[in-house]
Order: sequence, then structure tokens, then C-alpha cells
Amino acid sequence: MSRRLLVTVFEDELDIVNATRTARENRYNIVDVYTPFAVHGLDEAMGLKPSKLGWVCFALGLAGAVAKLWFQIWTSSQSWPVNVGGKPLSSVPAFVPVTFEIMVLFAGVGTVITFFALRKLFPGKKPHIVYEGATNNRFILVLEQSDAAFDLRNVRTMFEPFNLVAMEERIDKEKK
Amino acid sequence: MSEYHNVKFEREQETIPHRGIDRRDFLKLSGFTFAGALLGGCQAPKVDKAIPFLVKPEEITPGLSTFYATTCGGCNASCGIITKNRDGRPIKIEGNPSHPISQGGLCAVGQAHLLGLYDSHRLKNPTMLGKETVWNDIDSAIKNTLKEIQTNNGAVRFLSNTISSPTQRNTIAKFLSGFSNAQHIEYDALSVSAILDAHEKTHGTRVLPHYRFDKTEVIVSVDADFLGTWISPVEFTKDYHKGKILNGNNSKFSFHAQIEANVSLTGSNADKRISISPNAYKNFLYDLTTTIEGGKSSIAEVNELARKLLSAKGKSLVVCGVNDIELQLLSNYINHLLSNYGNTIDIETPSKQYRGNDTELQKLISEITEGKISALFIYNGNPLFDIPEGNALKKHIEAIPLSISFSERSDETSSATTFICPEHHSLESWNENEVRAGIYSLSQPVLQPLRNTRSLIESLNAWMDTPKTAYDAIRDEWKNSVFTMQKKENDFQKFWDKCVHDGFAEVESGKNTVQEFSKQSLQNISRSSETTAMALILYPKISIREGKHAHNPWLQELPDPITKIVWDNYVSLSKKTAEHLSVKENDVVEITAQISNERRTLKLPTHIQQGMCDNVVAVALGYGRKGTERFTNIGPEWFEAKPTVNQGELVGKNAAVFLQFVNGSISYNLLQCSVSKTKEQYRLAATQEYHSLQMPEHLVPAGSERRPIIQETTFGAYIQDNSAGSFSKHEYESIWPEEHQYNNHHWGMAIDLTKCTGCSGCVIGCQSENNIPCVGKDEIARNREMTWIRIDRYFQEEENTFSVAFQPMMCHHCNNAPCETVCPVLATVHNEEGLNQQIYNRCVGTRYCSNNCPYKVRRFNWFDYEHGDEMQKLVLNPDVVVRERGVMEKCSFCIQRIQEAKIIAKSNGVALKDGDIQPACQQSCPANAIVFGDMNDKNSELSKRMNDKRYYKVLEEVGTRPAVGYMTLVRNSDEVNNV
Amino acid sequence: MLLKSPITTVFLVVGLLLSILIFYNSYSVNYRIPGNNEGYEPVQPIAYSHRLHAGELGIPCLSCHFGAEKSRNAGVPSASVCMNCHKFVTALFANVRAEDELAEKEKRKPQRIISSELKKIYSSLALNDELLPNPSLKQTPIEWKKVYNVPDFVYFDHRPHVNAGVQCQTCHGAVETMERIRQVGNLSMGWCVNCHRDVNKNGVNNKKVYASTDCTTCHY
Amino acid sequence: MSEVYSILREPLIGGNKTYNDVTNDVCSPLERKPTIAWWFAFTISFTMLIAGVISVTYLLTTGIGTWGLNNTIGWAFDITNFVFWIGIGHAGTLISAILFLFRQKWRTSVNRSAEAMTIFAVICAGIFPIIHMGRPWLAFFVIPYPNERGPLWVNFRSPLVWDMFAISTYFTISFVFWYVGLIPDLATIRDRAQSHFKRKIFGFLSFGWNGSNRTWSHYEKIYLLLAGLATPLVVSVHTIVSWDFATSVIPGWHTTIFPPYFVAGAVFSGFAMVLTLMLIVRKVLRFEEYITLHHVESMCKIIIATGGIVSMAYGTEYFIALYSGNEYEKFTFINRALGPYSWSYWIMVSCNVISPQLFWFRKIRRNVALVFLISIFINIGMWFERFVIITTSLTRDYLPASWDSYSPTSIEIATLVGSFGLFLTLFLLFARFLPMIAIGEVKGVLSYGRKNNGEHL
Repeated sequence: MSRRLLVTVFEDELDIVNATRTARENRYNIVDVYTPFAVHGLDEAMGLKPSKLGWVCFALGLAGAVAKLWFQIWTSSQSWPVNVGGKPLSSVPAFVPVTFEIMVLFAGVGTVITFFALRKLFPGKKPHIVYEGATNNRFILVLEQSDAAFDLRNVRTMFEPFNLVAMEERIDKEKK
Repeated sequence: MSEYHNVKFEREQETIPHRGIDRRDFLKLSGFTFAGALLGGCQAPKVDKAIPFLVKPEEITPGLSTFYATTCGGCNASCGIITKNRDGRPIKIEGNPSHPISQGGLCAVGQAHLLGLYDSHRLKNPTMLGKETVWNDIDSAIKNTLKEIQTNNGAVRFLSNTISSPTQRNTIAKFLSGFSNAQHIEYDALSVSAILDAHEKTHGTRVLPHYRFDKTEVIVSVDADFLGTWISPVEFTKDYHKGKILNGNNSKFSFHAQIEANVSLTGSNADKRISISPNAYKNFLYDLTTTIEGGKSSIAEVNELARKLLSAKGKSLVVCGVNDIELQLLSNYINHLLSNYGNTIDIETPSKQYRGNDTELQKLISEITEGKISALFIYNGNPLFDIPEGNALKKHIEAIPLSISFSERSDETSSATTFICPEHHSLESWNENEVRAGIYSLSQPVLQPLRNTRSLIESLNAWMDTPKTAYDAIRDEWKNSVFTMQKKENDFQKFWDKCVHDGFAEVESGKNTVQEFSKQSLQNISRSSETTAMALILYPKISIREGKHAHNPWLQELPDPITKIVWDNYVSLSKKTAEHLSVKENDVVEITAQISNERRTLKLPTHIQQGMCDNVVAVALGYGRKGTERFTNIGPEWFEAKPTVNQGELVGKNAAVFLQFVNGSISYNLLQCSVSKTKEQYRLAATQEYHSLQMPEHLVPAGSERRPIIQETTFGAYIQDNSAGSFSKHEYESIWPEEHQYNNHHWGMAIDLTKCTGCSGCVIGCQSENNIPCVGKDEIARNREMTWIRIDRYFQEEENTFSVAFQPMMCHHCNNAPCETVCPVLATVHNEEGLNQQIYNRCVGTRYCSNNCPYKVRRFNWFDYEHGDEMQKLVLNPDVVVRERGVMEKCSFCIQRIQEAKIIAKSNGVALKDGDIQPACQQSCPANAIVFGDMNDKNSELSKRMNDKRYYKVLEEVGTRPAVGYMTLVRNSDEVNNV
Repeated sequence: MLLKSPITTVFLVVGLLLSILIFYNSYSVNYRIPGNNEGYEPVQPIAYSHRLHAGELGIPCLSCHFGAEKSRNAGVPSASVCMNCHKFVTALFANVRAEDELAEKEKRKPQRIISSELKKIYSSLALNDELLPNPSLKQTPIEWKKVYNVPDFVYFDHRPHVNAGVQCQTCHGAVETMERIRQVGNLSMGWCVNCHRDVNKNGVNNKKVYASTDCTTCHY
Repeated sequence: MSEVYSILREPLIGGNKTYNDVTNDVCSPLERKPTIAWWFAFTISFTMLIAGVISVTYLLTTGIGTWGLNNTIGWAFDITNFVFWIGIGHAGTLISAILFLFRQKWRTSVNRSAEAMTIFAVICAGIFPIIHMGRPWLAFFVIPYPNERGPLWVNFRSPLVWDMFAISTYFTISFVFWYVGLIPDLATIRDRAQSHFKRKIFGFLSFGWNGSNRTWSHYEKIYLLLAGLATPLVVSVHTIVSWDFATSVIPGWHTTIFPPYFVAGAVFSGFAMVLTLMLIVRKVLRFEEYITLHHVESMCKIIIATGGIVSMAYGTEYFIALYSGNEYEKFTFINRALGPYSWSYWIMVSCNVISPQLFWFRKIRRNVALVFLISIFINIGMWFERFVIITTSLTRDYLPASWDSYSPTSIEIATLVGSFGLFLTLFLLFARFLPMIAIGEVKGVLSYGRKNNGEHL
């Protein structure tokens, strides 16, 4: 199915934040906002829920730590117990450093990979640039013309105070 | 056990431990990528040959060692040795415990002369006028010339070192009897001729007494290094310690005073060391004599010694190492006054180890120089190198019509002679030595001659046209004389077999007839006027001695026990003298002396030696030997490496130029010389850089001026309290639970510092047992010596006292080994018998273990070290892997011996006995200082020592809990002068 | 990004690769860790058949490889050992009998039959066909190809194994069925160690034994 | 919501830049031909690198003997360099992670290159533990991989194994952190790239980034998480490095205060190195408006702080040693100050304790030339700190008989030079091909200290 989209372009971070907020307050259906850098307050303006990646990170870290600690104890006291400098076979205090490192490794790398997967980012992916300068100095708000009531004029007047730079309609072919 | 077997060592490729060169080289080449390592891992099957005997000799089983008792050819002392043969070739020499002379001990030289057997520079064939030839040709040539000489009654002289083999003596006598004007002259490079001469005068018999150090309570030695190089060091060391027994209340501990100028091994072990110049030796003895006769000396020390000596009449001993008849007469007289003859000095069954006669030698030299000689035979000696004016004789000897050397290599002398008829190496030939009256030590060949050589007996017999093998000759000799001197055995074959098996025979020899002591020879000895001139001492080093073994890299690289310097001889002088001459260590100085109105000079680097007498310089003999130029590139080769010997130069310089005859005997002390500084510098390489347990003054933290490494006390204090001198005990508390028990065996070691003389026999023993390479002078200078056992030597010099302590240091096999915890790859871990294992093939070489070792006993393979040429590689011990570059190594307590002993015990279904396992260092220790054993065995020799009050552990406070311990060093001196 | 490819990641990656490789390859023959010549079956200078001697004739291993009992090396028997029997046995019995029958027919003295392989032994000992010393020949040792070849840094000792009652076949496989000796087992450290562990648990043919797994049991 | 800023603060970025200016300024060095200065620098550093490569090859083919080490001193230049480089790395992580957590806005213009520096430093550091091995071709033995030896594992009690894990983790995390930060900028470059080829490459590298805020919100999260992870990591890494020594029994190594002491030292030296590089960069690439004196000053302040900690540590160490009553400890420290290697000790003290004190003066903090000079001094000083700890402690430990001295061979010196060569070469290539400044983040703080309409307060 295809959608009719309205691309509105701004040139300052405060404008885009306010524009987005107003759009949402006026019950417009916000598809996405494209900015050259992370604009603070935009999530809240768009009404995005805080990312859950924190939990992923925690879980992975824990898994890594446990696995590594077990591995160290197993290798040095089960698999082949050796008397090293008269120390006990499983001298746990000595195993802490490596456990910690592996925890960090798993948590860090794991989370990043999850993030890429989540946002379907991967090397060589074809970028989908909504509007020239989206990665330079343009702030783009994309609205969906969901119902017949949608009226471009209203939108323009609504965005006037936020010095709107450009506005154009598009038919979005791609499957959502 | 057989007497002779015929083996080609080449047959045994399969058991020579060649390293998997191909694989490892490939590894190195294949870059250092892990892919490379991976590839290196995969390899096509390596085709390796297994070549069995065609006809297997009865007693040889590949992989099994056979042992043969024979006699050491290292020096005249003729100690009893046992060679360990593997696949037909000797790989280790050890002391023969049942031998009456050496009693199981063996010195560094004795153990090292094994390497000489595989010396590729030994002559391959007899040579005539410098060209190699075959025996028949050379024999006929010689016989013809001999005929001429016989016809025109030419003078025939046979010059040799002391020959203590009756068979050889008789053969020579028989041979010479064929000539109208013939004589056999014996001399010794390290001559004690004056002792024999003196006894001829005082007792009417020219013999070398048998000194009984085991019976003495007071020993006064004037410059006699009897624990190091004098006459029979191993025997004397064994006996010496029979007089020093520390056993709680029933201890006995002899008093030993050493009067010397240079610091000798004996001096450093003395209870009291009096340092005086050789100029004063004579007066010292003279004063001692008068004091003992009842007079009084101006010197307190002399009176003190006299008192001590008189208090021990018949149990005292005065020995003098100065080869001067007057001094010897004096010491004989003192011994006579103390009625030591018959008690501590035995001249009725005298020693036969030295009988050189310097007077005759002097006569011969003049004969040679006057060109009176028409035939000269030189056997087992290198006169052109080691006698006074030696090098001057060269042209005269070349002029002699028939000159024959029996030297086994082309040396200074043999290169001057017309013919060289090379003698076997002592391990290749049948021989015997009458070491002492009634004690015959037998030598049997332990492998077939490697070269086309021939024993003296066979040569002489060949020239007499009475061909006879050495074996037959000796066997007959024994049948007719030795056998008849004993009662026990009446079947000769049995007797012979037993002797060959034991390596010696003890028989009843007739007592040597001795006259009453005659004093008249002493009449014209008087006190000489004191001089303060600079004196020069020519002394033999433990390792190189007179230079006979100068071609032996093991000995060249053996650190001198006192100076710790390797690969060179040098001028030792005291701090004061150095300041006076304004020279520093390594400055080259020139010694000048007037000898027989001719100016002699020698340039050598300086070594400043604490404890030396001022105004005295000491230089070691035996250096500058022909053939040592080969050591130029003995070390590893890389672009910053410096050669061990500069191209074309020799190792050290020959100090024999300063030798001269004084009252008919070779004098090693030159009482008048001058020393001057030169511009040159020459780097000496030593294995120890800091020489004291005292911390440097400007760095010393209050209250810890001395490192608590060596426990030391006096005999007096010991008797009061057996734990005298102990450091405060450290209570060890572990934060870990005691998880590791050593229930079966727990190996350990105890080293008695009172016994250890620092002779360094253990160092060579270890080197030969564990395939330790020679690394060359430059590596030593960089402090990269590879020896697993080193002997730490500490000095303590105060205004009037000077003392030395030796401490053998090897891996301590700590229960809580710091090296193990830090090794990332488990290449060094503990085994269930408490050993600290080092696994070479796992080691990646981080050197972390070595850094973390408080004893610094780990050795790293900085390069791929050469193990000598193909020939010398035959000495390698097949039971120990040759370590590759980049791996750490260290003392393993001779794990290969432990494993062997355990396997054998297991196969025989018996338990290991204490003493079954002896590491190489313990086996030959002439002082029994080292004891290895099982700490779990409560009755083991080790446990006994561990329960001794003197037992302590070094650096206990670090908490490493070592398995090696030491025993307090006790001296019979009045006050402790802690090293 | 290759340009910045860091030592450390290569380190890890290759470590991983390595483990995979070794894991995978420990089951394949063509990959070899040092000393692993599993399946190595070289042609020997003399086509000596263990199947015939040990199998058919049932000669016990130790009667030729007597070293195994008292020395670390089992030892390749010397030619003189062969001669103990082959002084008399010079060829397959069948061939000898054939010759005898032929001689019977042709009414002549049967002549001595010598198998080509045994000839090699005789000539190496410089013996002629009558097995008498042949001065024209000179003794030349037989150069067998070594099959079991443990790395230089491993000290294997036959004594404790044989004396503990370990069957030769445990390590050398069913030799009595082999025409030519083939290496059985890869001589890897795990191969040794796991057997040591196993006998400590189960003993050698129900006899309790103790086989140490200390490093210095084999490495010194 | 929108920025909270004080009108008293001067803006972080000078010269009223617009978003577009920022993009242009940062990207232009990548688009114009390399300058003479760049080529000059590159040739020098590359020659140094070659020298290093040659010496290392010689080392690997000949043996560790080509270094000046001996039986007593098993580590000297090798591990000194290792610790030195690891230390350098730490500043990068600190700037990017810790300052991020502390919301230090000024970090934005330096963090990118600081992180790059970290990565290159860790590469340099990582080389030494490998080449210092006697048999580096078996270095994989320290990895616990399943093997045919029984299997035989590694010794997890050994600090060297900890190092192996710490360094590899540290490298991976720093790299990921750096790269994640790089992605939006790569996208920016991609979108303004002229050549098709360049577009392709950056297109590949930028993971199809399009600036969607749904991505941004997750992105912000993981950035925070990574920062949160990197912070303890960076502390742990140098702690573990210090344990190489602290867990040993050698007087002068066996010291409990090492971890904090080493971490502080690491940050100290790291910032010195950042300054050294940044001052060059801002001159050569004309980044004065981005790396302002304000940045320089704040880094100087951090240097005073960490320098203070380090000096404190020196003092404490000495006091503890003398107070401990352990004669070996006592001796070691007296020996450091007065023994044969006292010169290295005093170089260390004068460079690390005295020279940073100058930063108390604002004038000096804002004098670029002086700051540069002092930063160099600190680098030298910190190298010597490691040398003093590692080598001079080894030269005289327990048994006087095994005391010995050490002097480096030409090979060792060449290797040290080579490691600098590698570091600089990598850094120059980075400066050539990637944005030196985090465009996205700088834009984020552009408004900092300005009115909304852009012009200056």
C-alpha cells in the first residue's frame, strides 16, 4: 500500500523541536524526524519511549561474566587441575580481572550489534535520504496525510512561527 | 661388566638428541604470523632412520647407560672416576665413591676433561715433519734414526711429566737401556720438586709425603692451595673435612691458618688468613721455627700460631706450597719439632703423584741448549710452554736430530718436534697409576680410540721390535708385581676382574726406608733482610691450572671461584696498590722483571682483588696456549656481539716468561718486579658484579647494613649454642588454604656452607649433565651465563680481617613459587613431588618468571647457542633436551635422574632408598656439601640436616617456602667477621 | 578499515580460527601437529612381515624387541637377532619343500633356497649363500625407516609401560595383522594424557596402577 | 528540553559558525590535496616506522639477545614502552567516556581525535607483549583454546593473561565506541562527497545512516551505555597493567598503591599526548575556532590534577617504603633516588612533578608554545617513570650477587622509535581520511553560549 507524505524542512534545532511538538499536539501523524545531530528533547516531542537497550546490555554483561567465571574455574580445577605456585586450584580472586573484562566485552559489543540489528543498519546499506542536507544543516519533519481532513494550508500556518524552509508532498511507495 | 667393547658411535644417530631443526627453522622463517605458526604445526611425516647394530655388543642396550670405573687423566692426582656411557660413548664423568684417593669426589677439571675427548682439534694421525702419515712409516723412520744414534752413542733423553704408572716407567727404562747414554727426566709444570729435595736432605729419601689432613687439628699452610690446585686437592678436601665435623656436642673442628699473598681458594676457606708478601714467607717460617724452638717472635700472630701448633703436637701440620728448598727444609724441621712425621705426615707410604725433579730439568735444558742431545722424547708435557725459558728452547729442539712428541694435539712443543706420535686420550687407553705406595689406580678404555692414536707403551715396544699391546703389558705387570703384593685373592683372573671392576687395587707395599731427621742441612738457613719490593706471584687457577686443558671451553668459561672472571688471565692487585699505581679495573698494566739478566715484560688487564697483600701482583699460569685462538666466535653471532678472543689472538697471555730456577727448583714467586700503567683498556668478563653482603654506604637503610643471606658464626659460639648465628625465624602465614600435599616424595636439598669450599666442581658437573652451552665471553660480560648452578661469593674486608663466603645458588623449587603464578602458559608449574617443573616446549619466553624469582636462578636462551662442533655434540646427554632459543630453563634437580631411579625401582618392585638419586652437583662434590633427598623420609640424610640447628632457608621472609636450605657457615676464629 | 587492522584483533581472530581448525582437524589425518604421523606406513628396506612373524608364527614381541622391558627404547632388533632363526630358516617352508621334491625327481642333492628378502640380511652381515663370511662383502647396517617418532622434547620410556602390563597393541595397534608397520594413534599429548588418566581410574587389566600426569613425566 | 547555558560562559566554538560552516570546515581537509606539512610529517614518521620494522624483524630472526636484557633484568624497554603506550591510550577514553558522563561539553571538539589516538596507542602497546616473547610464533599459547594437549589451558592467575584479555577488550571497546561515534559523520561526508568512488566507500562505511530520530534515540542510549562501560574499563585496564608488577615479589614492584597510581599516571601522560597532538592539529588543519584556548586550558587543568595525584603517589610510595621496615623495600627506594640509575629517577621527578606545576598560572595555560613544551616534558617524564619502576627495581633486588646493570642496544632504541613511527603514521592517515572533529556533536553544542538567533552574546 502507498501513503501520501508531507515533508517539511526547518533549519534550526529549536524550530524542529517546537514544530514537532505542535504537530503532535494537533494530532498529526508523525512518520519520522530527520536531523544532522541528536537534538535534545526531540524524542519527548515525538513521544518516543526511552530505548530498552539498557536491559540488553545488562543481560549480555551478566551472561559474559558468568560464562567466563565458570570457564576459568572449570579449566583450572576440573579439566586439568595443576598446582601453580601452591595456590588453590580455583583461586577465584585471581579470576576476577578476566571475568570483568569479558563482561565488558560482551555487554559493549553485544549491545552495539543489537542496536544495528534493531535499526537494520549494516555496512553497505543503501541510505534513504528524505531531503537534501538531512545530514548537514536541515531538520526534516515528515507527516503522514492520513485522512481527508488533512489540509496543507493548515499545516503551513501551523509551522509559520518556526520559519519553515520548504514543504513538499510525496507518495511513499515502499512497504512499511 | 666388560673391559673392552667395540662400538662405532655413528651407529647411534637415533639416540643423539638432535633438535627438530627442520620444523623449528621453518617456524622462524614462516614469519611470525600465527598463520605461520599454524602451518608450522602441520608438517609432512619426517623420514627418520633407525639403524640398529648389526651384531649387538653384549652389554649395550640402546637407551641404557653403562658405567665403567677408571682413573682421571685430568692431572697427576689420579682420582678414581666412573664414566657413564650411553650407546658406547662416555657422556659424563663422576667420582668413584669407593676409590681410596678421591673417595667419590671429583674436581671441575676432572669432570670437564671428558669434553677434551671429543675435541676435534686432536691429531687424527701421527705426523712426521708436520705431515700426517701412518704408523708403519713413522715407526720405520724413527727406528732407523734410533739405530744411528745407538751406533754413535748419541745422548737420548726422555722428558715427561711425572709418570706414576710402573708399566710405563719400566717400558721407558727398558727402552732407554738400549742406549749407552740415556736418561729419563721427569718434571711437573706445577712443580713441588723442592718438597722432595728437602726430604732427601732431611730424611734421606726423595719422596713426596702423604699429608694426612684427616688427622690434623691445627693446619698452618704457607701459600699451599691444597683445597684448590696443590698436589691432590680432591683427596685433601675430603680429608680436610674429616677434621671439621659439626655434630652438636661431639663436634671436632680443626684450626686452619693460611699464610699467603694472593687470595687462593684455600685461603678463602681458612679460619685465619694472614696476608703477607712472598718476600716475607721465609722469615715468617724462620720466626715460626725459632718460636716453636722456644724463642719469641716480634709478631703476635707467629707466637699465636706457634702456641696453637705446640698445643697440638703430632696432630698438627705445616705445609708449604712455595717451591723453594729452604722454605721446605724449614717446614720439614717444624713438622719434625712437632713430631708430625709418622702422624700427620706419612713418608713411609708416600704419595707418588709428583716426582718431578727440577734440578735434572735444569741440567737437561743446558744440555739441549748446548746441543748435546741427539734424541729427545717428550711425553705428556708441554715444556716449551710451561718451563722457564721454554720458548727459548724452540730453536734448539728443532736442531735435535730426532725429536719425538707424544702430544695428542699440535701444541707449542709438538709443533717444534720432528715427529708426533699422538697418545690416546686417557679415556681411550689402558693405563695404571701408582698413586700412593700400595694404591694402584687402573684406567680402562671406555670407548674405541676416536683417532688413529697409540699408547706410549705400544709405541716404545714397536720401536724395540717387541710389539705388545698396552693391555697385555699392564696385565703382565700386574700379574708379576701388584698381584703378588696381596693375599686376599689367589686367582689372578679373579683379582684382575675385580680390579677392573673397582678401578683400583689396594695392596701391601713394602715400607719406604726413612732416615732419622738430620738438621745439618738447615745450618746455613738464616733470616733474610726484609724487602718491600713489588713481588709477582704466578699461580695456577682452579680451572686452567698449568694450561693442559686450555682448549676446553667448559673450563675456560668456568668462573674463577675468587674473582668470578672467565676467559682471561689478569693482574690481581690490592686496592692500595691499585691506588698507588693509579690503575682501575680493566686498565692494562705492564709487568717488567729482570730474569737471568734479561728484561721480561707482559701486558695484562688489571683486576682489583680485595684481601690481597699490598705491593704484590698475581698472574695466573696456563693462559696464552696455542690453539685457543679457535674460541674467537664461540658465542652467538649478531651485529653488536664482541668476539671472545680478538681475531688471531689467544685466550690470555702466558705468564711462564717470568718463571726461573732458584736454588735448583722452579720459582713461582718473583720477588722483584715493576708494574707500570699503560694507555690501553681491556674488558674482563665476570659473572658477579657486586661482591659483598654489605650494602653500599651511601644507600644503606639504617639497621640493614648487611643482607641476611648467609648465616655465620664461630666454632666457639657454635659449641655454646648450636643455633648460633641464626637469623630471626620468620613465621610464614598463608592466606590460602593448604590444598597441596606432597604425600609420596617431596624432594629437597641442604647445602652446608661450612663444607662448601667453592671449588666449582658442581658447576661443571651440572653443565655436563644438563647440556648447558658455552656462551662466550661477551655474553658473560652481558651477564647472560647459562649455568644452572652458580656459586655466589661474598667478601668482607675490614682493616685487618678479610673473609670470604661461598654460597651455591640454584633453583630453590619453592612450594609457593613466585615464578609459577606469573607464567601465562603453565610452562612452569609444580609437580606432585614438590618439584618446580620447567617445560621448555610450552614456554613462550616472557621472562616474567625470571623477573619474579627472588634468587634469580632462571636462565633464558637469548640466542640459539652452539653446542660445539659435530664432534663435541657427542658429549650431549641424550636424557636432557637441548633447549631452543627463546625458552627459559633452570635447575631441575636432575629430574632425568629422578625419573630413571623411580622407573628402575618400580621395575624391580622395590622402594627408592635414600641416596639412590644424586643430582650431578651432589655426586662429585669433594666436600659433601650438597645433600639431596626426600623430605618425607624422616631418616634420610636430608632430614637429618633439616633437623640440625644450623639449617636455615634463604629469603624465608619472602614466603616462597623453598625446598633448598643452607647450613650456617662456621669458622674456627675468635671473632665473627660476618661476610 | 583493513589498514587499521590491529594486532590484537588478529590475535583473537586467529586464536579462534586456530581452535576451530584444531578442533575440526583432530579428526582428520592430513593435518598434523608435531610428531603426529598417524597412518604413516613407509616401505622398509627389507619387506619384514609382522603379520607372518607375530601373527602366524605367534612370536612374542619381546623376543625381538627385548629392549622394551629393560630400556627406554624397545629397540629395532639387530641383524644378529634375526640370525638366531634365519641361520636355519632361509626361505618359506613351501619353497624349500618344492625344491626338495624337484631334486627328488631330478635325482640330485637339493640346493639351498634363499628368499630374496633374507638375502639382504645375509649380505648386510657380509655372509655368502652358505652363510659363511664373505670377505668380498663388507658389513653394512640395515637402515630401517623409523615409524613411531615422538618429538625431541618428549621422553617416552617403554619400561614402566611394559612392566605395568600395558599390551604393546594398546599403543602400536594390532601389529600382528600388519604386513608393514603403520603408526596407530597420533602421538599427541592428549593421546598420552588421556590414557594416563584412564588407567588411573580403571587400572591396567584390573591391576591398580598409578600413571602420573606431571609435565616432567615426559618433558625434561 | 532546550539548552541551559550561562551567559557568562564564552562559547565553546568561536566565530559564529553555522551548521554548514562546521561541516565544511571539518570536511575540507579531507577533500583538498594533502598539504606540504602533511607530507613532511608523514615521511618522517613513516621512516621511523620502517626503522622499527627492520629492528623488530632482526629481533625476531636473531633472538631476544639483541636487546640489552640479561639474567637479572628480564624486562626493560619492551615493557616500559608497553605500559607507556597503554597509558597514552587512556586519555582518549577518558575524554570520550568520562567527560561525556560528566556532560563536559567542551570535549566534543577533541574527543574524536583523542579516541583515534587511543586506538593507535593501544596498537603500539599491543605489539610489545608479543615481540618481547622469546618465541612469539607461539604467542597463541596464551589464548585458552581447545587443543590436542589434553587439553591444556592457560594460567588464569597470571597477570599476563589478564593483560591479554584487558588489552584486547580495551581495544575492541574503544574501537567500537569510536566507530559508532563516527557513523553519522561518515554519512555527512557521504552525502556531500563529489566523487562516485568516495560516495561508495563512505556509503559502505556509514551503514546507511539517514539521521532518523528513531535511530538517534537508540543511538544516544548505546553511546551512553558504551561510555558507562568504557569508564570502568579504562580504569581496570591500567589497574591490571599495574598488577603485572604489584602481584610480584620484587621490591619496588610489589606495591599496593600501584593501581590508582598507574591510572592517574596514565591519564596524566595521555592528556599530555593529546595536547601535543591537538596543538599541532589545530595549527596545521586551522582548527583554532574548534580547539580553542578554552579547550587547551581545561586539559591543562586536568593535567595539574592528575599530575598532583602522581606526585602524591611518588611521595606515598617512598614514605611507605621507608616506613615499612622492610629492608629490601627501603633499599630499593633509596637506590632509586641515589643509586646508579638516580638520573632516570630525577628526570622523572622533574618532568612529572615540577613541570606541570607551571599550569597553575593562567598565562602559561593559555600560552600555546609553553603548553606544547611542557606536554612534551610530561611525555618524557612518564616514559621514565615506567623505566624507573620496571628496570631500576630489577637491577638490584634480593641477592647482591645477582645485582646487575642494564643499557639498551641500538635495536631496542630503534624499536621505541619505530613504535612512535607507527603511532604518528596511523594518526596522520586518520587526519587525512576521516573527520578529525565530531561534526554531529559539535553541531550539538554550537548554540552553547549564544542567543538562539545565532549571534554572539
